[in-house]
Amino acid sequence: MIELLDPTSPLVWAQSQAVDLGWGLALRWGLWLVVGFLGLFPGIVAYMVWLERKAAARFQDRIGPNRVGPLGLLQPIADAIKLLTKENLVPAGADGLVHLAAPVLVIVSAFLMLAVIPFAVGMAPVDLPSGLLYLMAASSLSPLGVFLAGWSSRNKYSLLGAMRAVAQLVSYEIPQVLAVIPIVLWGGSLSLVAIFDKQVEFGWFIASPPGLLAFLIMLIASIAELNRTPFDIPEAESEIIAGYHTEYSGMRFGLFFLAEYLSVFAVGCLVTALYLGGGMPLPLVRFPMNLLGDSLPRLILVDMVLLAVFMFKVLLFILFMFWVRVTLLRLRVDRLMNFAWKYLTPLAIVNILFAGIWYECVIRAGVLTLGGWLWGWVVTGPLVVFAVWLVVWINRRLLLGGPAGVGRPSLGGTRVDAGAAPG
Amino acid sequence: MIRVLFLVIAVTGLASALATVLIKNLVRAALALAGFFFAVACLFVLLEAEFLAALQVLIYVGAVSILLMFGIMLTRGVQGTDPASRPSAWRLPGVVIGLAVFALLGYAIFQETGLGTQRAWGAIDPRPAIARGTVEPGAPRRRAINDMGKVVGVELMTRYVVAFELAGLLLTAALVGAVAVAHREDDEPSRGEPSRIPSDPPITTSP
Amino acid sequence: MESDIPLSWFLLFAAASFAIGLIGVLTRKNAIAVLMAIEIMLNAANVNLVAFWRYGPELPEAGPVAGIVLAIMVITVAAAEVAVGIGLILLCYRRWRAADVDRYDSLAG
Amino acid sequence: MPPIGPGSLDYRDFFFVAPEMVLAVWGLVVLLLDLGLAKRQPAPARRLLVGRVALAGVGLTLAVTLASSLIPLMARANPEDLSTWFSRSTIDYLFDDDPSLFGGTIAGGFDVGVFNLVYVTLLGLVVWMSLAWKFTEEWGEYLALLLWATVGMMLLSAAEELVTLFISLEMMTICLYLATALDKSRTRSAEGGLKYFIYGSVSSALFLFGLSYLYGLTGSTHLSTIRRLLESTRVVGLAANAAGITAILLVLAGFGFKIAAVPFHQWAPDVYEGAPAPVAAWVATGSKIATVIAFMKVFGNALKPWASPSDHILGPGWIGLLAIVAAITMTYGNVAALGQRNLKRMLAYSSIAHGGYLLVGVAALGLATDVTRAAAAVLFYLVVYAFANVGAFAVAVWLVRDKQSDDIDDLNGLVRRHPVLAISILLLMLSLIGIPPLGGFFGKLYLFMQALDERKNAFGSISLIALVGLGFLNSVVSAFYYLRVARAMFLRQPAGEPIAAADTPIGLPILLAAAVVVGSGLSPDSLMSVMQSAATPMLTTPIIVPKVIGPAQGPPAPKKPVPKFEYSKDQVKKMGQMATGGAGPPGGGGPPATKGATTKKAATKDAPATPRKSQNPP
Repeated sequence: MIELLDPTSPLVWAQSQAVDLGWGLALRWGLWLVVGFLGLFPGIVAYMVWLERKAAARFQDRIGPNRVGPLGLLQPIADAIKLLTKENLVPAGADGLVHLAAPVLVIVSAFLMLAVIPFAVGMAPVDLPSGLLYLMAASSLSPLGVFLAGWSSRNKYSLLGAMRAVAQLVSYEIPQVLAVIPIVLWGGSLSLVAIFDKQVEFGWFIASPPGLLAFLIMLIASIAELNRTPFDIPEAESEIIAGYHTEYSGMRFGLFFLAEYLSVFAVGCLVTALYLGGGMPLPLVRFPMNLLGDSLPRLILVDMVLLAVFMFKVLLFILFMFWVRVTLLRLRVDRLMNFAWKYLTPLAIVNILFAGIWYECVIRAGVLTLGGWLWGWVVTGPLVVFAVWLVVWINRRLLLGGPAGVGRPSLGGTRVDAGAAPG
Repeated sequence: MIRVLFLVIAVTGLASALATVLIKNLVRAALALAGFFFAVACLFVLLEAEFLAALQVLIYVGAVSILLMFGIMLTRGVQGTDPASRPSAWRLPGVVIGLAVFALLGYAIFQETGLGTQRAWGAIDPRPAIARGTVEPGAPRRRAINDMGKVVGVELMTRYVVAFELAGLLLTAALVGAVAVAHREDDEPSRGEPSRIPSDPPITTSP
Repeated sequence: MESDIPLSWFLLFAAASFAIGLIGVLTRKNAIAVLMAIEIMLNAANVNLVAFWRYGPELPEAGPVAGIVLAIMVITVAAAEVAVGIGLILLCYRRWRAADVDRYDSLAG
Repeated sequence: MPPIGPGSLDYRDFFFVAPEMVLAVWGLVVLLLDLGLAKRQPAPARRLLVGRVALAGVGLTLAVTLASSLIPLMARANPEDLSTWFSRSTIDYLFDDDPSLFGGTIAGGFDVGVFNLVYVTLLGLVVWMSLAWKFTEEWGEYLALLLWATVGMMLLSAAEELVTLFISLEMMTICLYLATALDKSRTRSAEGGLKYFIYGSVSSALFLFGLSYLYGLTGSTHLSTIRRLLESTRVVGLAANAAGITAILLVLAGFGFKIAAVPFHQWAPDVYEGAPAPVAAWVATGSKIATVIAFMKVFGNALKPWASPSDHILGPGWIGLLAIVAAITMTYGNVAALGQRNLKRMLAYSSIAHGGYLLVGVAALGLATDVTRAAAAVLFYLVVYAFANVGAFAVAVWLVRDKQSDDIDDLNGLVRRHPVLAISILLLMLSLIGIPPLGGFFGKLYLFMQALDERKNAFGSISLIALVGLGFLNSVVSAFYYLRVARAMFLRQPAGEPIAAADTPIGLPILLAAAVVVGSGLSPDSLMSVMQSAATPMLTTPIIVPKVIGPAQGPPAPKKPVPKFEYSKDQVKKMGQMATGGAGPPGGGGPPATKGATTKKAATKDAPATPRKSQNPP
């Protein structure tokens, strides 16, 4: 009956922007949380840990877990039993209630993030119209939990770790959010399902210079958000024991642990859904989606392909994270901050402009053409390269060019006085 | 059902608000405040403004609470309690004023009968559901908007563009100003030392 | 739908939290506590705005989301106010070594 | 689904907010210059360079303001003159007398142009004053905050809609909180900043809660819509509408805080004293002008139907409240100022008192039959007061720079050394008292005459007469403390070291302020007529027809024989009353949205209905 109304009225237009929201949605949400909480997520995390240990062992020329079960495959289960049966120690003088609330907050944040990921067609647990914003909101809960964990432990290392963690999380949240904006611009929606659909039409978003840059920014910022090496300052063992969760033991520590790996998984899913075309196997081809018909078997087939490809991409992301972890060294605090504020943030801001250009070149036309796509590359590619170069140049030359000779810290290494002999 | 949900959220929210105001330990108060923010976000969801709920969580719980906690950390003992805090002389009048304001507002809410074509505030009638398209003609009452992000975005970029730009400028100004105000100069004392800045001479007032 | 929430419930919630915030502003001494109470008051106003938006009439010239937009602006302003407030409180704290509002007494008369 | 076209935003509207845009960008330029390029310079040179660049920016803004207010006037006077520079459609756009921009959120009429000029001129003086001595390390931030606060003020007095009004109010005050605290060498500055912040944010919270009730009562944030709805509803008196009273009380509290009306005045003396003198000058003048204008718009326009619904000034209606507040405010301000020896503190209390006089004007506005004259009286008073006060604060700058204190006694014997400046200061003080033939006298005269003129009802007039009597009495009281300054300058012997010569940053504001005060006293009618033309667009109600959002560009959609928004008869009648201000049902029940049309002025005496913007295609 909407036609009955004057189509030019803003109200009517606003009403027509509809995606349904209601009890059905709430039900799916609840179901997802129950299923995920009870079985799926702990399982995923357990085997991620196993994988990490195996991978790290390979990198370091060891064998890794191999005692419990074949290839150590039962090791995670043994670990879980150990964690569950250990005593929960709460330090004297700690704030008991907050001490308990902190890991819960962190794990809830990780859980909530996963609820909107579109794994395949019809397989987004919850399709919220502003899903991306919701996702950011959910992930922004974890700094609070981390902070409370550090504060409530009444341990100076915990508090130090918490302060470091929060400063880092808050700083890197900014480039992270800014790197998502091109995707919102291209997808025309905050719904991850709509974004996936757009990627079916216009190719993976990473297959464009601004998308690539946004992906890289997102990748780096995510590593920092996840507190993983080389950004693991908040829990640097060699400096502050274990940072904010020094005083946690037993299952409460287990929750932190779970949350950490679950976040890695969630970020992997997010990056895959936003930049890497979700479950699409090839960048510019609609491959499994063009098989989609009305029949259920076809849908199942397509979904299986999509899900498999999606999980493969997530696996690659996770392996990449492990690789980074065993390869790179920890950064210093000031360099960490410098990197977020002076490199990533400006680049991410400029990148939004480039994303607009890409939109004009490629997406505005409404249909993907090879010519448009190439033209987009020709226009935005040099711009992106130039922007990266410019930001690096400004940081190296202008901002570090202060009083002569004094080495100021930068990401590129401490400057050495020209006259000073090395060693 | 949904009323029960509302009541649970509302009671939690009000309890957190009270806790924020009453608890001496500031970090706990800030935590309670985060709880209040979260309850308000839940109310936004009940009001079918989930876009705003996400914003609320992102900004208040994710940023404002953290900022407040940093403020607490930097201004008092790390555990957030302050033994020197004296009872306020304003306590009783404050509570009385607050209750009076609440009574006035409550009276206003139930007494308001609605201007023009509007309904009374105290009216108990269901709001139009989030139907897609179906609009009963003749009912100029609002239906919910589902793709709120888009609608709000368009509104912010057309009708409210000045306000939007001004909000951006406001954030810039607040950031720049707060840094300028709070950054420590070299000659300032570090923690624990008395301030070296001479206190000003007393103000003279003639009798 | 009989079980829908009446508008007045939201308004009462907002009124109650506004009053609580006001009590906090009037009775707390610590500047950060006062800041938190102010945040409660701003949030109360936001609940009002969104409730009125949802239950209100559709006036063609008012725009589809006036209440929501005002609420967004309030959130922005609140974030800015907290940043500014913390900055000013830190500044004063360095001068007086106290964050209590009634310790700041160099100005009187 | 209609595409979201760019056409729903008329880019030409930005032409009218060009001054704000220039100022906002210039703030960034100043900041970056200070933090970036000027960093290597030695401190004094850097200060001077950045300060001069800021002044240049103010000059540029002045030029842009003049251009953006003069070009529409030219277009209206002789459209052909502009045809070399602008296209036909732009001239048509400019020719249109339509004062509202961006779907009615911002006004762009003559009033905005005039007050933008006033703000920018005053800002120039304030920035110039700041160059007098070094009081802050954060020089670039300080200047940027001043400029940005001005952006807030300009938009605050242009806002026609609560969202914009709220955000610009906050823009203004938040910048001022920060600027107040920037003098880090004095503890008082920090304290003043914090107090200003706490009082200010509490008042914004109250204000906002009031706005939310206002929105709930009317369903709209546009001032004109609110007014129309209130007018179309038979108001039985506010007593029957507790929510209305609450909203008014809260909004009044918010505005009251900002203009330091009495129950909410506690912050003012501390802030004026604590803030660096130029910031105090800006708080006392710019923010007061902007707040009073917004106050007049909200109360004199949107809430006018609630001014005095029953024939009773103290009856339910905001006039009674305002009258009481005005009476207390001016009396308290003047009495408290009597005891002050510190110049800035004295000015603070006196500015509270002037706030009281202004409230008399706003109260008269609520009762007025000739709204524009009443508003013009307030505007006249505001301008003269602002210039006189900026001059007075320049004296404070002078004292602080040389004596590091701002006691009035430090002015002793000034006439011997600086006769011209002493006489100028004397003129300023006399104008603030309201001695003829200076501007302040005419300000008060118009204000009080306006209050006396209202013959709407007997009780109201009696109360206003009483208020005016109190006002006169207060002016006499104020003579005592203003003349203390004169006595110090002219009758006392200089004690101790004499005050050093004033250089341009101090002398120029004093002289210019004295010139304005004298000039407005010599020909008050010309200033008054300008203010009257400014008041006309400010308080007339533009009728906003919904702006098209959606398919706005491209050929109009083929006319489908569709759409009748079918309301029941009853509702058609009601809505018709709403849409036309009670003038009867709309003709033929046509669709409410006219493509591209934004606003149409309500028929007022002197403003004939003008053609709608898009109905004259190129």
